[in-house]
Amino acid sequence: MLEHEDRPELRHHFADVVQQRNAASLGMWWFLGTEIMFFGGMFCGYLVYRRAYFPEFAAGSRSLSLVAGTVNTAVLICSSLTVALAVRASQLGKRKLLVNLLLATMFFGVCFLGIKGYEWHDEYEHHHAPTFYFNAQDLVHNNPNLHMDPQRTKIFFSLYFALTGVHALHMIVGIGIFSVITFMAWRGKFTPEYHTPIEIAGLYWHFVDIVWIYLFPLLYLIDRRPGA
Amino acid sequence: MERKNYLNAEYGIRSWLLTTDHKRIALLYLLSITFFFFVGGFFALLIRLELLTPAGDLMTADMYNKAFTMHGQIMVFFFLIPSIPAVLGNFLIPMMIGAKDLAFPRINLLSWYIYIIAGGLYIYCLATGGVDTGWTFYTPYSSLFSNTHVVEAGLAIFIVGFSSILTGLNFVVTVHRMRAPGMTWSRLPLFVWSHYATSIIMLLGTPIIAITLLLVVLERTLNLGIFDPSRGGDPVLFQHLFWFYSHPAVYIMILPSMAVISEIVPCFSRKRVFGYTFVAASSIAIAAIGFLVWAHHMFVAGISLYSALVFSFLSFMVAIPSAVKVFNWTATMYKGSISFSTPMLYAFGFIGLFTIGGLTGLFLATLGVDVHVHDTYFVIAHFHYVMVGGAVMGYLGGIHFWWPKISGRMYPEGWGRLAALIVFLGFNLTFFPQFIVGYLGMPRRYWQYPPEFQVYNVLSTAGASILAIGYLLPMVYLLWSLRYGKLAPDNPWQATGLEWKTTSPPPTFNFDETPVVTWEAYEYETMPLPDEVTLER
Amino acid sequence: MAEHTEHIEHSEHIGSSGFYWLIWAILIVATVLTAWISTVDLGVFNTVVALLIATCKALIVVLFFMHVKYTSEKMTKAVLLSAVFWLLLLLILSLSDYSTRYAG
Amino acid sequence: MFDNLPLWPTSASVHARYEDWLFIFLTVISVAMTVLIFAAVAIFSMKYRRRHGREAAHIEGSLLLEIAWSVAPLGIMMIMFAAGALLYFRMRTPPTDSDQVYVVAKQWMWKLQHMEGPREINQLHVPVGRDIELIMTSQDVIHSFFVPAFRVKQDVIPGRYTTLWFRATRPGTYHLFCAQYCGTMHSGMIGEVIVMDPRDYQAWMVSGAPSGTLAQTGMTLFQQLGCNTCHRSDVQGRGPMLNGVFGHPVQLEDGRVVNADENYVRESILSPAAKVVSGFKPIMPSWQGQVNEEQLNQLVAYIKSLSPAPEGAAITSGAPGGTQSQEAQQPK
Repeated sequence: MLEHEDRPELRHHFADVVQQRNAASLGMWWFLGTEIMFFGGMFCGYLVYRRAYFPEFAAGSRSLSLVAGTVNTAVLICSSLTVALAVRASQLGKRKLLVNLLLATMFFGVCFLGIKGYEWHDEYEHHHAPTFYFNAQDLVHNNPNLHMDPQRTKIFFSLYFALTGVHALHMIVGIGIFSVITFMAWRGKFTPEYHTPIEIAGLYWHFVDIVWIYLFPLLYLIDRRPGA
Repeated sequence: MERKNYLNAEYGIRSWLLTTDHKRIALLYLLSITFFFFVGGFFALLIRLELLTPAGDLMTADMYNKAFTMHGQIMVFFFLIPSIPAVLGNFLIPMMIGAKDLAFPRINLLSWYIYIIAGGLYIYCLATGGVDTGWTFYTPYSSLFSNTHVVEAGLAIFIVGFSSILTGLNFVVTVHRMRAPGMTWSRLPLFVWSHYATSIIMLLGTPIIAITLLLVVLERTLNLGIFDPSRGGDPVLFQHLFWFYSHPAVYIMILPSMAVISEIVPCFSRKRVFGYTFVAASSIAIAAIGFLVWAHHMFVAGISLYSALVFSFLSFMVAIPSAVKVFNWTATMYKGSISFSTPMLYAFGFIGLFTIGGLTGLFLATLGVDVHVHDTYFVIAHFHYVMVGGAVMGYLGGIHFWWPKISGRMYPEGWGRLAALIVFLGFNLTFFPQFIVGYLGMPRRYWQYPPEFQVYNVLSTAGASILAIGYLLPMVYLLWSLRYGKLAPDNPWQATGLEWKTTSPPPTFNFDETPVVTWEAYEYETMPLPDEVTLER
Repeated sequence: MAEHTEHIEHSEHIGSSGFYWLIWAILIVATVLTAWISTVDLGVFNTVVALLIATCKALIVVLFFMHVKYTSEKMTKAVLLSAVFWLLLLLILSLSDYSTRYAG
Repeated sequence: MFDNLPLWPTSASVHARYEDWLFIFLTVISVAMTVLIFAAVAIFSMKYRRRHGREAAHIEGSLLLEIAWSVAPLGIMMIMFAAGALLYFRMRTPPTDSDQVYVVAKQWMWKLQHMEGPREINQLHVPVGRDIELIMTSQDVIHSFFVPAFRVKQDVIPGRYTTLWFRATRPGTYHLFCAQYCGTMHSGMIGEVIVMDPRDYQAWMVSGAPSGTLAQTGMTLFQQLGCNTCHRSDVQGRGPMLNGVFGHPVQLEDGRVVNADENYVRESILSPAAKVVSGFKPIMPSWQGQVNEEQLNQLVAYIKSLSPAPEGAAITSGAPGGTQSQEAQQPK
């Protein structure tokens, strides 16, 4: 156990760095628990309405781009990989590798937001964004086999925009955190003994990835069976 | 020469606004929630004055609707929820477990700033015209019909939620990670146990109301359509999500108050708390079962018959741990050595009023009876018995109990007892008539009402004015005591908690030396009796 | 200062980079698989399979990328499980209303 | 003397009697418990008040006591639960042969339509001793129909029907309140329920000189709107024949089976494409915004009248969807 004087990162009220690191990690895990519930409210709405309005949800889901959704999932998985590798690089004390991996993570994050933004723009152009100009009459023509009320697809798109929007907000926050951490890493603030911020931020990033892992099938893959 | 303590360690506004000391942050919270308490109390007074006569004559209907809405929202979100946790919990939890501070001091400060930003936004909302949805924000009224500042109010409550989440996060991690050597879970003061349970509710419940209100705000601003019945949306879904948080939120308000009572009763009975394990476990049980009962607010809202049966059953279940607590406190007094100091008087008041509040809760859990009394003054009386009779009594008791520790001064005991008595009498006069007028059928949120209900409303208003005096008194004499009060010894009550083992007021890092705990909680048999002369002034 | 029984000395797990790449490959394959399988008619099982794959992916991320498999800290798992449990409470009890509203 | 100091609400329905007894039972238990706790606190604090030379006893607790005071209240509470649940079950299950009244709530007014034709605003005339079922909806926000003397209350929700039933037992005039906050004049959304002897009621009914029953009004509207061009009374219409549909299961085009209750009929008028009857095409336009809630009720009453069997079809469904589709059957 190291004394206070030896560890500049050790805050005064902790006895030692182990206690400090454990506190930070437990704090982040509880925060992620909170985040699960934060998305949970929308998932509850999703579940209730999907049960009630399945055809409307299926039609809305089919109007989303399967390719964009799949690519975005892959992009996020790549970013999770780079985060995991970044934590490893910090454990090994490889500063340059660490900085590069953090930059790669942010790059993937920006890519994700770019693709997402493109999709949103597309939906807005088609009047599928749940604003005052919402109109989903085209879904009726595109899905002749689905018996649905196009008015009610607005619920699907509302949930879609709310869920992906809140998720994107988390991505933006994540990118913000990572830019600070990248700067700190570049300045050589982290050592194999002290890299808690990277671990903590990594947990957050992985969590945001996991949310998307669920959003992808729940929003994009509701019913894509041919002929149905 | 005065000893260095957290109050005189540094001077200047900067040293307060940038402090990371949990005790100073607690005082910042104390000031801000007191401000909101009196703003909310002002609206309560307006409500009571309007209801003095059956006709709507004092103010317009819209003004009245805004008054009860803002009374509710301010009292719930800006006073009761942060009251005991953010003031007493913040001040005491680190000391009670022998830590120098909470686990995340800067996040603690951040949570106060978030509270202030939210509070500012709410005051802005109030100043620009206010909001009239009722504190419950029921859709579609809030999302499509109200012409008032729902967006600002919704966002303010959304933001203040994060303050509450961060406080809860800090408490949970602190209790897990920062306990002094020897401070095992079975030696934790019950105050800490209750706050631990409270924090879990804050962490797992608050995000739900945050997202729900955000959806309402988006429905108003961007025309999202999740609760819009004309698009197939279900307004009742909003109620499910709202009450998933807002019922457990009642336990956020009452559990910390129970925490205070669990400290006061053993101290002034000079006895160990009866059934420590059960009192501790009942806190956790309340937090857990409290999440399973929310739809008892919706028995007439159009939910399914079967789901109503399930929720009614579970609502009875949550009454058990609350009853266990009351029984244990009462049993603690058995063969004790009881003194009638001000905190103990508040504790008596709490036990009595919470018993009535809890028992009338059974009426609301009983399906057939709830159909009649739901949304009447019976409900108003019930939850005021719990939240004002319970939570606020506990808060005032706690403030008096720890005032010597917080301020380093004794409050005037005689005035303290008088105020406790006035609060108790005023409270009962205000709210007991509401049970009767509620059963007679007077609906809540009525600006004008049939004349046969007037007698009870006049009684209620009379009680409210007495209650107001009861609440103003402590503010006056506590402020007075800051300057003229007797200097407090380190442990005026000869209480057992670790917070009494340090000086009054405590030094910045609480203890000069990290304490090592070798004793069980509430070993009052080892403590001498407090010096009566100190207590009686 | 802190209680030592609770403080497991943190011997950190350092995974090999090859292993992380393997995890990544599995996740990518699972993503493509879930996209493809949604276009095959499995009846009601389309949703089940999609959620099953998503849960597997999430578990892999939690266990390996977020190091939950290697942590000796019991609280991490407890927090995670309780949050998921609470979410299920919300979903199940809400559905207890919606799924029986129509029953006679 | 007690005119200005009422202590107990009038009880004027069959529910009220049960509810009052239950309330008294709960009150007795609660008063007993309160007295117990208050007495214990008072006696302990007097008997064991601090005196010199007497020390507090050392007691840790008692497992037996803890179990006793957990289990005993639980037992009493289960009685409360069961009694309350039974009453609630009665309140939520309207008798099948009740007289029906349609209720439309709006800011800040109650509009009521009797099946026989008379319409009322903020007043409801009912005969004594008859089961009355209210079929209620709102055209704006959530309201709540509350008659304290009957001990009944039910939220009235936009976008779907909810029901409430009662049988008045005593003639008189009783308060009708809106119990769910609904905006500015929430407290002005009040009215009265006038309970009459059956003979007086008949007289009132006749004097109201209605232009026809609700179903007849509905039929006129049905023709005015041109519904009958597709929904013909023979099988050649482009829309399904409506005779004998109400109260029976309907096979849908996508394989689901739904029960044709009020909420289904309502949904089929407002969102016709959502549940298309097997063998037909989704060609019917939506009437959302074209017919108001009262007209909707007239149409529902008319379609109901086409099914002569006295089903009474208790409303069972609710938003969202109002479908009682078999859960397992997903659309193909």
